[in-house]
Amino acid sequence: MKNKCLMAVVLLLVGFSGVAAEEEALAGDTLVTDPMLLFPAPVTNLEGRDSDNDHGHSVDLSWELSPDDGAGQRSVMKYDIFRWIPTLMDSADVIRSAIGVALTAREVDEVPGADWNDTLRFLRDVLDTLIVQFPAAHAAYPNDGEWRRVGMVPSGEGCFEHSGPKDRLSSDFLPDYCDFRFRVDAVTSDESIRTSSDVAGPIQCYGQWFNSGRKPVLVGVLVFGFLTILMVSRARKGADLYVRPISGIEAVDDAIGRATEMGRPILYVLGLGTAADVATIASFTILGRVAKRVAEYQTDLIVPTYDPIVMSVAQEVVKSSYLDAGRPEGYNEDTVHFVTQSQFAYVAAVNGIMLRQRPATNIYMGMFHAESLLLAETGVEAGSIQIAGTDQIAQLPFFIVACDYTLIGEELYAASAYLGREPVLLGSLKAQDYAKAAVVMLALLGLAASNFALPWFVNLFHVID
Amino acid sequence: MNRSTYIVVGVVVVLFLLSWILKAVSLSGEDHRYILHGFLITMSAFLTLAIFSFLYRDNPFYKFAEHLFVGVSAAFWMTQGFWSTIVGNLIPRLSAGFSEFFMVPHQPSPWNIAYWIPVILGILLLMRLSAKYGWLSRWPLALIVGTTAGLNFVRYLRSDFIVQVSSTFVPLLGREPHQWQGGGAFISHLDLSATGQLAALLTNWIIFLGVFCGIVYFFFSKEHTGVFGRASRVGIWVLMITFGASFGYTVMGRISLLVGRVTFLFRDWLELIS
Amino acid sequence: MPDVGVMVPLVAIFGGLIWLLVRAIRGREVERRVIFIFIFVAVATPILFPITFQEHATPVVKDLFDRIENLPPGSTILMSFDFDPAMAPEVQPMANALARHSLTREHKIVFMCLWATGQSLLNTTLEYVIKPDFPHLVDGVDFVNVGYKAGNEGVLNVIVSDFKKMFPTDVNGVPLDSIEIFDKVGSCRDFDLILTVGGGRPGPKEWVLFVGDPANVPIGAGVAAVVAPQLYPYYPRQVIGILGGIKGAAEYESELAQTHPRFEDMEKPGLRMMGPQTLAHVVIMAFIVIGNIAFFRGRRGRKTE
Amino acid sequence: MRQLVPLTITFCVGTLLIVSVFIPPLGDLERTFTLWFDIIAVFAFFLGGGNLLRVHINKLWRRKKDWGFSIVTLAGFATMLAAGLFKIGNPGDIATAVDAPGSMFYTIFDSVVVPLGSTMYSLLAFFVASASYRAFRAKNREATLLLLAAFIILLGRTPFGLMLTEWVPDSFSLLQIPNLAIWIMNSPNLAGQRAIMIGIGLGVVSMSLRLILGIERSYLGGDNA
Repeated sequence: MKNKCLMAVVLLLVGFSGVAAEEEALAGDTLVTDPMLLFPAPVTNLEGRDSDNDHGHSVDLSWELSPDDGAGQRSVMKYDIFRWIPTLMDSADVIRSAIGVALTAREVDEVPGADWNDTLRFLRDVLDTLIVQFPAAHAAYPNDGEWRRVGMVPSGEGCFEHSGPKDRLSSDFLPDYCDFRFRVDAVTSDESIRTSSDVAGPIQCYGQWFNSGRKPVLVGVLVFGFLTILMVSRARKGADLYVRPISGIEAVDDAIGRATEMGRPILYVLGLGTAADVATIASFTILGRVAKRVAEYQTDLIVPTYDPIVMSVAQEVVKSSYLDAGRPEGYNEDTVHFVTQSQFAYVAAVNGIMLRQRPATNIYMGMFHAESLLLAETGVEAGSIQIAGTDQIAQLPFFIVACDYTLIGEELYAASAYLGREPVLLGSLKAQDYAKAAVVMLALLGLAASNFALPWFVNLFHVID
Repeated sequence: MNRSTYIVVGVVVVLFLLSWILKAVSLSGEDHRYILHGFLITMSAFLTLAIFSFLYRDNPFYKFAEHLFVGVSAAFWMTQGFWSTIVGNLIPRLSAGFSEFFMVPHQPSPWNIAYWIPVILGILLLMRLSAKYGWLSRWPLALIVGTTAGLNFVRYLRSDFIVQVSSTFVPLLGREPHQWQGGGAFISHLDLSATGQLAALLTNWIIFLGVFCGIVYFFFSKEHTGVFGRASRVGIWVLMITFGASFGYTVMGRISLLVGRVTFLFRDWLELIS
Repeated sequence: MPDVGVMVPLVAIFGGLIWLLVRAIRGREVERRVIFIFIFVAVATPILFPITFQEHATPVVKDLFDRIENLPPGSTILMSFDFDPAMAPEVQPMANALARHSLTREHKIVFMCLWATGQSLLNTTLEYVIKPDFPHLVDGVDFVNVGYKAGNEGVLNVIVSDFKKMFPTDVNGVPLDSIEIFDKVGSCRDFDLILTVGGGRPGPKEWVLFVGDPANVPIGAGVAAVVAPQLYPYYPRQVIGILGGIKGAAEYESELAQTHPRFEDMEKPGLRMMGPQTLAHVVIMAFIVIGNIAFFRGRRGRKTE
Repeated sequence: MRQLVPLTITFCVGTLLIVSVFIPPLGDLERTFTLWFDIIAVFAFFLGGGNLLRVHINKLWRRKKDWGFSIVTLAGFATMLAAGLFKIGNPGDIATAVDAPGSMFYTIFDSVVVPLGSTMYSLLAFFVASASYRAFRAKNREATLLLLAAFIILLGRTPFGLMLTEWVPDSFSLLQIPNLAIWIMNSPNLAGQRAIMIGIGLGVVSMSLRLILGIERSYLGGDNA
């Protein structure tokens, strides 16, 4: 049945494709090389508004192209964007450069004993007073100011984003809540032959409280959050939740048994992640499980760590596992120890441990970088059973090749739910699967959309940064 | 240590001294600190060879290099952290006096008081050395985990998820989105040239089906049987090709690293090549 | 007597491989230390006695070569050094070859970097490649070095519409307005080609996203091998050609030497690096074959027992 | 109490940072929190350094196996720490970078840490070979695919790839090994990577949510510790 459905979808795609056929328009784009340049027609409908979804300090301008741009005389080469700037802003620039000089002087300390901090404080105060007057200065248009070029776009483009940093010490600082006025010149290949547009304004820029460009992300956050909470609460009520076996995790118990039989230790490597990396956090759960088993079987455990915070968490986890197993006296402070926070020195040390203490089982779970193969190949040399898991795509091939079992990406995160068998964790796993199903559906819809020229659907996923 | 080990160590020490002398002699013309530099190059070469000796088996030279590396690198990161984070970022915000001592520009701001929070949390972290108040060390941990959880939640949803999903929206009928030029054009492109239309279409189909089956493999809450199981099996195949290809592709970079080390030995140490 | 130096290790490697093959056919496995020795010899020999293999330019490389070759002399090219010393062995040979090629075709080059560490590497290229090879070219007339600006993608965002806003002067403090090359260059759109050499972030990908696409300027990229796969999807539309890793550099160098005989004797680090690479790859592939033979013979042996 | 406070902190901070993504004025929070993280991490160095000293002094004291090498570690640690903290031999005053060329810190870094690190890294060249020999065997269908993909890519990286298949006509140029290698990198490889990435993306999102909601609390250790 499912096969038939798929076939139907494919047939539909093929069948409708004729409708979507488009002919390429031939654009004859030839340049006019007329020495007799006339003044071009000005741009029209110049409009400006505050840029969306930002923290202010930015204005979007748009206009209709000059009739002589790409058509008519074809003489327009570019557009110059001008803004009316009150002279007060120049005074601010003078203060700014003074601040710059004072800052450099303080660093170099050319004048011994001079207290530059006081000077700086004074200059900053002056600058602040000036900035307060900016709105009034702009409102005084057209007195005490002049038009200055603030940007340029090539011909054929009808929009421009005029933005500046929000740092008031920067000379490009663009103040919020000031009445800006703009005009756009259509310029020919001869810079002096140009036509100005009507003045647009007043336009103010200001910050927004919501970034609507990130709506798709917000929808994702809400949908996913809702799914998880729903599934977790269903799981709490006792819904039966299945989890497929993950062979790498099943193998852990056997490997611990093997180590016990051989009377050799188990090496657990948490990788190079920090305590905040998701892979490391997933690894803590698995470490807890391993430590508990190890405590029960009275085998030795070695956990060399790379990050001091990871070390302290791992100590906590192992200690409480021994408590849970009812053998607090079996916990040894040296089980979890710090090596060094340098990638290859860490590898050198762990490799040394492998060859000297010959662990029966090596478990690598967490974030790994180039050291993955260095560790895993040495483990092979030492004759250990090896189980690995990482979310670093670039390192997965090496673990796959050199280890007996490998948890691939998401399997590592799922392992904690799988091991715990707690309904809450299983519930969130279920939510993850629903999200995956949604991905598949969306991908199918998106495919149809991109094949049948429905760009609006594809644009739904467009995230503006 | 048995007798043969002593002999080997003795020989290596003699070679080391010999190399130092020869290196210093060869540098003496151009470099006024030739004795020191002769030693440093010999030391680098010795450490390089000590690590390579690990390929044969574990031995005292490797142990020496390993232990030295651990000690020096641990201190390296600690001092780096001290100078860049504490002196570079924290002190300018907290204390004018210390800023002057370390000669870093003081950055006064009313918000600076917030920087006491990480300091306090940092001290709380050290509490774990105390048996009684060890539990306080969980607070900074909670802050760190909360921070990254919050950041990751949105970041991954956006870049790894939404963007990846939308880039799977590939045209299956023509090279460009909705540019299907009818059956005739398709048939006339029925060759397998690397830049041809058929190859491009094939690529798109494989990407789409590959992603689809790959995702099926990562379903955890459904048994992998029947059609579902077959798709998941195809998913594993796609993953295997991925892993094989990535492995093969990285070999080149790894060899380059070895070339670098061997070049160091031949050029900087032995001066066999220029 | 480099020939003897080359022949002896080569005979040793291939003789050894054949011996191992014979052993494998009898179902015997190879010890890993033996593999290590083979790899070491395969890498060390070509370093001591340079062996170069004939390289043919693949289409991705050839496309970029042809573009530079066919631009009318006097075209302006922007070249960005976006890498650090760690990446330099892999990508600097590309930068050198691209610069040589462009200058010999009499194009004007504007050099810049998005990485602070790129500045010194850029100087290396200017000092050791351009000065000796093109002594008649004048800094500020035939090429300009505008140096480094902090800001990563932000820099790109600005120069795509106004180059001089980000780089008012070159590294020597000469205003760009007084430099002839910049008479017709206002923004990145005015370059005839942009070459970006790098491998991290910001790098070629950012050039495509922030400059190539919005300004519709052709981009050629030289990248470290690790990042090259991420760039292939942009070829041939947004990126007209890619030199990927040492192999890309080697292909470009051999193409350059073939087309312009004056470069036959130039330093070819890319081709030289390919010697160890090729031998090591061959050795690894030989071991994969030997491993499979040993595996199947071993399995048959176990079955018959 | 011992669990509640940390869980509350995680919840509040996590939620705040999620919200900040959508609210431009809070855009700087991310940087602030990352800086805090760095500062806390420096305090953790005391834990790490303390532990390192403890382990090695212990080994030395009890004359455990290989105790002599612990002296090397301790000496290296002390020397480097002193060279870095006191900026021994630095050209210029206290404000110059700790790793300015000429300083003792830089010298040790350049002639000990760099050669050791890059040599350790270069061992990968050997291990890549031994791993390929051992693991790329056509044991079953999956292993065969792994082997074939790797072999084609390897072949495509050498001049022999082109030599072997140069005779293939241009209309079938996809089957020429260098092109085939690029094609494998671009399509099946890309598909596999993307599937893993989507999975990881979802996994991270889900795990983050579990952390914020306090469902996943393994990082806090047990209740009783």
